[in-house]
Amino acid sequence: MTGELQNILEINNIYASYSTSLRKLEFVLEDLSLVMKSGECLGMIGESGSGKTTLANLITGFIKPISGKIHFRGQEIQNLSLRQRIKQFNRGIQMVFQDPYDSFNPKMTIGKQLMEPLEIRKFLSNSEIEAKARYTLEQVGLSADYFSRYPHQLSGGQLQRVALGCALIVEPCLLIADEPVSSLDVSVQAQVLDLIIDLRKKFDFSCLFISHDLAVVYHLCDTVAVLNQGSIVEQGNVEEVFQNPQNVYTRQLISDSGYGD
Amino acid sequence: MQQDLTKAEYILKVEHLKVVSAQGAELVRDVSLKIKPGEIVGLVGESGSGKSISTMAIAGILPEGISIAQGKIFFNDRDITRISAQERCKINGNKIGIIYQDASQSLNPLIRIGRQIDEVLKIHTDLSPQERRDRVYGTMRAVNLSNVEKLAQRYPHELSGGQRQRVLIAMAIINNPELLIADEPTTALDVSVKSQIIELIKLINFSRKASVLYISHDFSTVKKLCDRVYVLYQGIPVEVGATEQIIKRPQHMYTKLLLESIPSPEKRGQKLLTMKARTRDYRGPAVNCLFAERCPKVFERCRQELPDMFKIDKGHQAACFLFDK
Amino acid sequence: MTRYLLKKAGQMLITLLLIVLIVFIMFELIPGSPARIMLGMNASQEQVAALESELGIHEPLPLKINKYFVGLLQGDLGHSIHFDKSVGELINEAAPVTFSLAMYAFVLIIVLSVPLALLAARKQGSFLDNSIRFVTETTLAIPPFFMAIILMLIFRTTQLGLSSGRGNLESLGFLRKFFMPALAIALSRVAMALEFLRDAIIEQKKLFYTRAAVGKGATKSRILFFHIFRNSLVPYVTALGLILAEVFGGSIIIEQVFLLPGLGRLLVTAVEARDFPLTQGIIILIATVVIIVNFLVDFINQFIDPRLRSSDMKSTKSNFWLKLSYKLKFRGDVE
Amino acid sequence: MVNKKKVMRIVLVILSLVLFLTACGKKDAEKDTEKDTDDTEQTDQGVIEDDPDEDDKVIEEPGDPQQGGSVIVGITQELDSLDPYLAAAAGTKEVIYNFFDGLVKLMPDGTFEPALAESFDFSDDATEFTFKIRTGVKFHNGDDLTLDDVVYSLERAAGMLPDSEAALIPQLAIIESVSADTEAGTVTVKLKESDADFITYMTLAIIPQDYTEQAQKPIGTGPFIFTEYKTQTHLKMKRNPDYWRDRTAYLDEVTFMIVPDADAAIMDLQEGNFDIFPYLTIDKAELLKDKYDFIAADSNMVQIWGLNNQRAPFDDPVVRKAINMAIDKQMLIDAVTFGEGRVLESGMAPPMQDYYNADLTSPYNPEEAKSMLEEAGYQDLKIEITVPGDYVIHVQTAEVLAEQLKQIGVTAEVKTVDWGTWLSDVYMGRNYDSTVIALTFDYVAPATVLRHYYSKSDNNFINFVSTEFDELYEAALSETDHAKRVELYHQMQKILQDDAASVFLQNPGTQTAVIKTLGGYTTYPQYVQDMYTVYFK
Amino acid sequence: MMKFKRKFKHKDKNNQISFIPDAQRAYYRTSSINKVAKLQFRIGFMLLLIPLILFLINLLYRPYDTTSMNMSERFTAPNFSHWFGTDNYGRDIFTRVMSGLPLTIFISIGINLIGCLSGLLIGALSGYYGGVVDYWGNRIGDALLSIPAILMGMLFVATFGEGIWQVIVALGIMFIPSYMRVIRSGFLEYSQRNFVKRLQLIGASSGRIIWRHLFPQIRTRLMSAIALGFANAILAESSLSFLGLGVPMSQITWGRMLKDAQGFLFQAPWSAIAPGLMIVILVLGSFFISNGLKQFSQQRNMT
Repeated sequence: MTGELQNILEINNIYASYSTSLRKLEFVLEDLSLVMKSGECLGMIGESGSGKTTLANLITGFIKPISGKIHFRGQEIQNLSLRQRIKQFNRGIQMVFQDPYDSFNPKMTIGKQLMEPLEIRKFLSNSEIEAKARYTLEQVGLSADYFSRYPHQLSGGQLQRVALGCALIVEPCLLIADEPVSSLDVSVQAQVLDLIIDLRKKFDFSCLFISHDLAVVYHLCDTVAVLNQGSIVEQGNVEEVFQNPQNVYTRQLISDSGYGD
Repeated sequence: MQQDLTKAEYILKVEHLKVVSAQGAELVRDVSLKIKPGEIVGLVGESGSGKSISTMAIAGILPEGISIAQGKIFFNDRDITRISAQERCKINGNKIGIIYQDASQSLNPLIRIGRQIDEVLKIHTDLSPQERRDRVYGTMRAVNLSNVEKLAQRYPHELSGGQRQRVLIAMAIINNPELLIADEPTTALDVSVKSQIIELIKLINFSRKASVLYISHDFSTVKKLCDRVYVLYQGIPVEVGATEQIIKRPQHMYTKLLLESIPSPEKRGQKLLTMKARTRDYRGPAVNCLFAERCPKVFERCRQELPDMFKIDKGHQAACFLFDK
Repeated sequence: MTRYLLKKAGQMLITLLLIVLIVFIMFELIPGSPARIMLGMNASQEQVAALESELGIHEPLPLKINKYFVGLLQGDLGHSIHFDKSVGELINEAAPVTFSLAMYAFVLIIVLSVPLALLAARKQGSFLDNSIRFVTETTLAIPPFFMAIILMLIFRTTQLGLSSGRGNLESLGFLRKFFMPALAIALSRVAMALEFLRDAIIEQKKLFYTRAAVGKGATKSRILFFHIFRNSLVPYVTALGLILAEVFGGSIIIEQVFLLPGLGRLLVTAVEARDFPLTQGIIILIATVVIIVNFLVDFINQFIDPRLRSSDMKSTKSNFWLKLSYKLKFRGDVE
Repeated sequence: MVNKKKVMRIVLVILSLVLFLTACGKKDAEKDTEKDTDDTEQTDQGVIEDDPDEDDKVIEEPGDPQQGGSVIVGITQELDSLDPYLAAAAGTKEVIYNFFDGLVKLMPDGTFEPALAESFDFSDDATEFTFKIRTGVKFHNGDDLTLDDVVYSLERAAGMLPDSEAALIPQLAIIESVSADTEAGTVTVKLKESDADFITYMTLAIIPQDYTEQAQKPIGTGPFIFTEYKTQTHLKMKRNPDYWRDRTAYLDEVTFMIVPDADAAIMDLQEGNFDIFPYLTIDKAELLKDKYDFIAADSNMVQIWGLNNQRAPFDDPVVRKAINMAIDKQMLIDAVTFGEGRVLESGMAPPMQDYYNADLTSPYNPEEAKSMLEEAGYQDLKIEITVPGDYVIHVQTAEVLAEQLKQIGVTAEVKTVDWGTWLSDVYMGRNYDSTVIALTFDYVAPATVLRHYYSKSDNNFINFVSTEFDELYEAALSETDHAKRVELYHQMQKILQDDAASVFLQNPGTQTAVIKTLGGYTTYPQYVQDMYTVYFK
Repeated sequence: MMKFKRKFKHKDKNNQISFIPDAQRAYYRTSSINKVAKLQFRIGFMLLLIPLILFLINLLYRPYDTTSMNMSERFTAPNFSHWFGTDNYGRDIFTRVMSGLPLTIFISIGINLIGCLSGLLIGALSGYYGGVVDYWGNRIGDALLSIPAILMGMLFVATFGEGIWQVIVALGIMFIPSYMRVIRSGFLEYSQRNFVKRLQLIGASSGRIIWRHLFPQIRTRLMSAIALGFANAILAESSLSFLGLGVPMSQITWGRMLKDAQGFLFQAPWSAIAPGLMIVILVLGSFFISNGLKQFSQQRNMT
């Protein structure tokens, strides 16, 4: 199925900036190119300020690039609005954010928030929606009684699971995970990482995993891209890159993290 | 001024510390720890383990509404829980230096860096402005800050995270404290800066002969830095030992599982861990082993009694009935 | 910095322009002809018509606006219909009263609010805190004019501040004469200033750097004055800026009660007499002062808080606005 | 437990506050009752003169007039233009009166005395008036009064100057020409039509020719010279040392303090900060009798409840008559002006001297009024009374009226509008049910009051139409014989009452507080504060 | 005793936990009850109850007619037959004060309804979308706010005349900017949170996000603002009435009564104090409720 399209995501020479005036243009992303194959899990490593989150926002469509092209499943999408994207792609892009508490409406139950994407899409009947939501909740490893709880009654790890469920319930092609485990404790982080590995087997999606933690990326991802000051300095198979980094910056990063040896 | 206090066997000795909130929640249940002069001691635990609160209790900066309910803290054999606020002011910043977790929140945003570092000197010494300035610049250079004259004129928000952390360290060490408390100083930093800060703390420990209490949730930095490690679980230390012992041969199930849950090259692509999730966040008094509900090797006694520290090896202790001989 | 100044100046101009337009449109809608009001009931129709055409009342609106702006650019605020005097001159006579009253009240607000806020914030939720807040909230709940009435009843036998426009604006006499009106204005505003400073101090107390200062070994008083108080000033100063607008509003009413010959009384006369040039002139003056003060507040705040000088001040500001709009009780002066 | 304690504290605070305030209140109450008793005695002794039939009252106190001294007079209206022809507010006119003299002067008894005119004469049909101008009179700026000044003054007031569009004084619009005879030293005024009241208008201030700053620094020939005016604050004047009469004013300096609200000035009065304060109500007098004497004066006001004769239900005379019968005017006066007013039966008031028809009476009979309405088929009548909110007296009157109307089953809604709106909607637009308003007269000219009922006048805002009245009105204008004129005006007033044109309410009286050391304060049928006669005892 | 002391000592400490890690924070949230907020709420209600009870008494038992005049009893000081004394027409002030509540409240509610609904619309749009709507909304708001409100009130009433509806509309318009700002800043704050992004990604329409997700977040603080606005509307109405621009003569509101009493302040101070006190009680009650609500919302915001 996914074999037809080799590259699920292709980013060519992207420039992005937050400043509106042309005179003081400062690029957050500069001449960035990236290719992501279908079905793979790409780890994106970068330190703070390197433009990781900007890239995520660019791909999901929250911001528009100044120049450059983004192809998603072969279609140019950089100029499509969020709504147009939803119309055009049955299975689109979803995202999981860093702070789990911030990604939920604090005044709505988990169940309702899980069901909402399906309600909006209106393909299913109400009972089907609820059944699917409950199924998804189960899939992310939470019992049914969480269905009627409010976000603040859940721990960070549990909420991050729900966040994964919310993203995956619409069966996206591509999941962008923006530092989903960096605010979690080690033991909880392990659970979420396990869950992602698990879900990748059950649901069919590619994953762009953004992190500053090399260990996590090494653990989870197939390929890795290293982002430094708005451009990709190195991209390749995880093991190759970690064992034999070509770029000076990458080398420094890996030795600092204690992964070199 | 230089009193010969190094005779004390332990520079810091905490005995049965218990910290409660206004609502009666036990944030720290029963922490005892000791630091010898010149030693770097790590305090490791996940969030909610009470490591930060213990540190604040030791440093005397507990927020309003949270107070020490029980226990003693000896600094150079003097119980600092019982001294007046004025006395306390003389110790803080002078004999005890503190490095905080979030440098951006720990600096007054409206005051220039130089003045903030200088404030410590102003409070504790009678040096002339000129002398103070020289010492501020000297210390700033000592923590690897460059271009210090200019930097001293900056405001905290104009600095990078690494620079801010260094400023905090400079502030903590400028009076050559005997004890340096570092509360997760690297958590908010990038990988490359992280290792530099670790090196810096090592250097300070070495060159200034300061003992260090290093608090972290991150075993990789603890491994690099500490001589001895306390592992904290829900406000109670569950395992103590030399770093080597803890990391290589963890005995308590909690430490074991925790170490296992850290991704490592060997475990790539595999499932990480089987530790059960915490079901609830219990804040009442501890009557049994708190880890019992998650422990894979739990047995009846665990649910009934609170285990003491049992000796395993030289300097290696664990609070688990498995070692009750 | 200059760009920021220019941008602010532009916004100020737009705001002023809008104000002028609003007043223009209102006056188009207000029934009643100034000529008829001026000439009274016994005047004849012809007389009224003659005066109306002299005043240019029936000219089309764009022409009037155009004329007005041309005059404004030359610094001419027009000629008062009711007083038969130039608006500038009238304002010149009345403004010192209002401005000194407002400043007096303003100083009283500061003098009252700072120590009270420090006391209240010393221990949040303490009896002292609660009672200070209760008393100031009560004064806030009293309509300013009722406050004036109460004060008058209380002080009716004394000589404080009672004469009607007599006397001068010299130091001591002024302080005595304007004490009661200024107090009436200040009392109903002090709660806002106090609340802001108190909240800010309490908030600063909760911030980590104040505890970091404890860790440095700083004494309580040092922390309070060197760290907390200074850092609480930004919201306080901003609140003061907006309170100033309120103080002007308050002085409009208080001038009526205490019969002070200020802008407020002039304005009421002007509106009643449909004296458009005078009304417009006073409104422009007050609005300009308020806008400039708020601009100054921005400026002072940037001086206090270096973070505001950098570009990413937007989020700080929006949060601040939330609190402000809460506290300012919807700018309680008509209130 | 905690809560209770806290609540208790707060309750205590509130209680103490309440106690404090009520304590204040009680003290006042006691004081007032004391004053009440005192007052009756005082009145018996006649300090507060309350004789409605005397118009002019001079405090008869022993003590010779002293030359010199300065007084402070409180006035309640904001001044408008100081130009005597442009000044429209009565409050301005009463002040600037002291700067000017007219050709004639109105005396307290309503007669006219020659002033700047040594003598005057007029033709039988009242179309030509001749004034012999006094010589040796100097303006404040030192210039002599010339015939040209008089001609200029009259022409300017009548709108006859080349650049003027309409008469500044509407009554003078009937002037056809003004001519000066230098030989005889006379000025002759020719009218377009006859107007027997014309002489009353000749109290018009005479101003120097071509002086352009009259509005800011008025110059006349009067007993006082303008010195300073600060908007909203005060107007100062000093004695004119070269006054043309046999004596100058007694006072050296007079300051008119502007206090927009008489009620609020009470505190100042209690401290004796004003020497003279007009327009007080009698209830205030009780608070101030220690320091002040009170002089009652009639106002130049005819307060009427104007019924729009063109609008239902007031187009039906039965309704108007019934309503007239339902109103207890004395009670109204008691309520609104504390009894200090006179019941009116027609559109004129006692200060109009013998033009006022004092013989008219109307019965107060609410039962009959009710049955009249029922017979005419009016049930549950709902009417609206529009009043200018700026005038408390009218608002209160309307309120009392509405209350009284309830007796006959009429519901009256009081609607307050501001003065500008009242003028444009009610007075000019005549778009209203009924209104309470006072018709004022600047001159003791009966026509100026009754013009409001003359159907051809644009001031006839009640839309009263009566051909009989119109004829009488026109006849009266050209009649020069005093007795005949009086008769004509009496007839007109009779018609107004018979037709129940409106409800004529009262001629409100006012009290002037004069500090006890002053004497000579004089009241006129016209609204002026004459400082010429005031002196320190 | 000890227990009591401890309880008292720590009663308002729950706000100071911002630095405590997540898990512990969750503990505080669920276990602690904001006592001060509740207390304020309760005091507020008790204060509001006073005029309400008076009004209810008035419905059942009315000692005098509200409008009938009795010249022989004018300016009677408070006594047993006239609890609050009588006014210049000899009308019983107690009766009038009792019956003044409904109109006072009606006007206040009307003003807030206009202010709140329009403010909600403009504030939501400008807070959520930003851009042009936001810019001009703010400019007009600035303009309205930099003129003292009393002045604008004067102009409005002069334009549209006196009357209950005019006062409601005029003051309602003056209240829009304040509401707009509260709502706008709330929307601005929440629209930057990630859950809005997440909703946009799953295809939720703007209307859905605004109404179903953002609005509930600001509901408590909006309620607090409304309580405040309610108090301010009463103050505003009384101020306008004081200048003689407010409610018509025939209607009884406390502001109107205060205005009428002003002329007789020295003869009959009680005629001013009774309605004034009622205003203060009502306004103070609303302030307390508003403060209580505000603290609830702040507490929730810590989530």
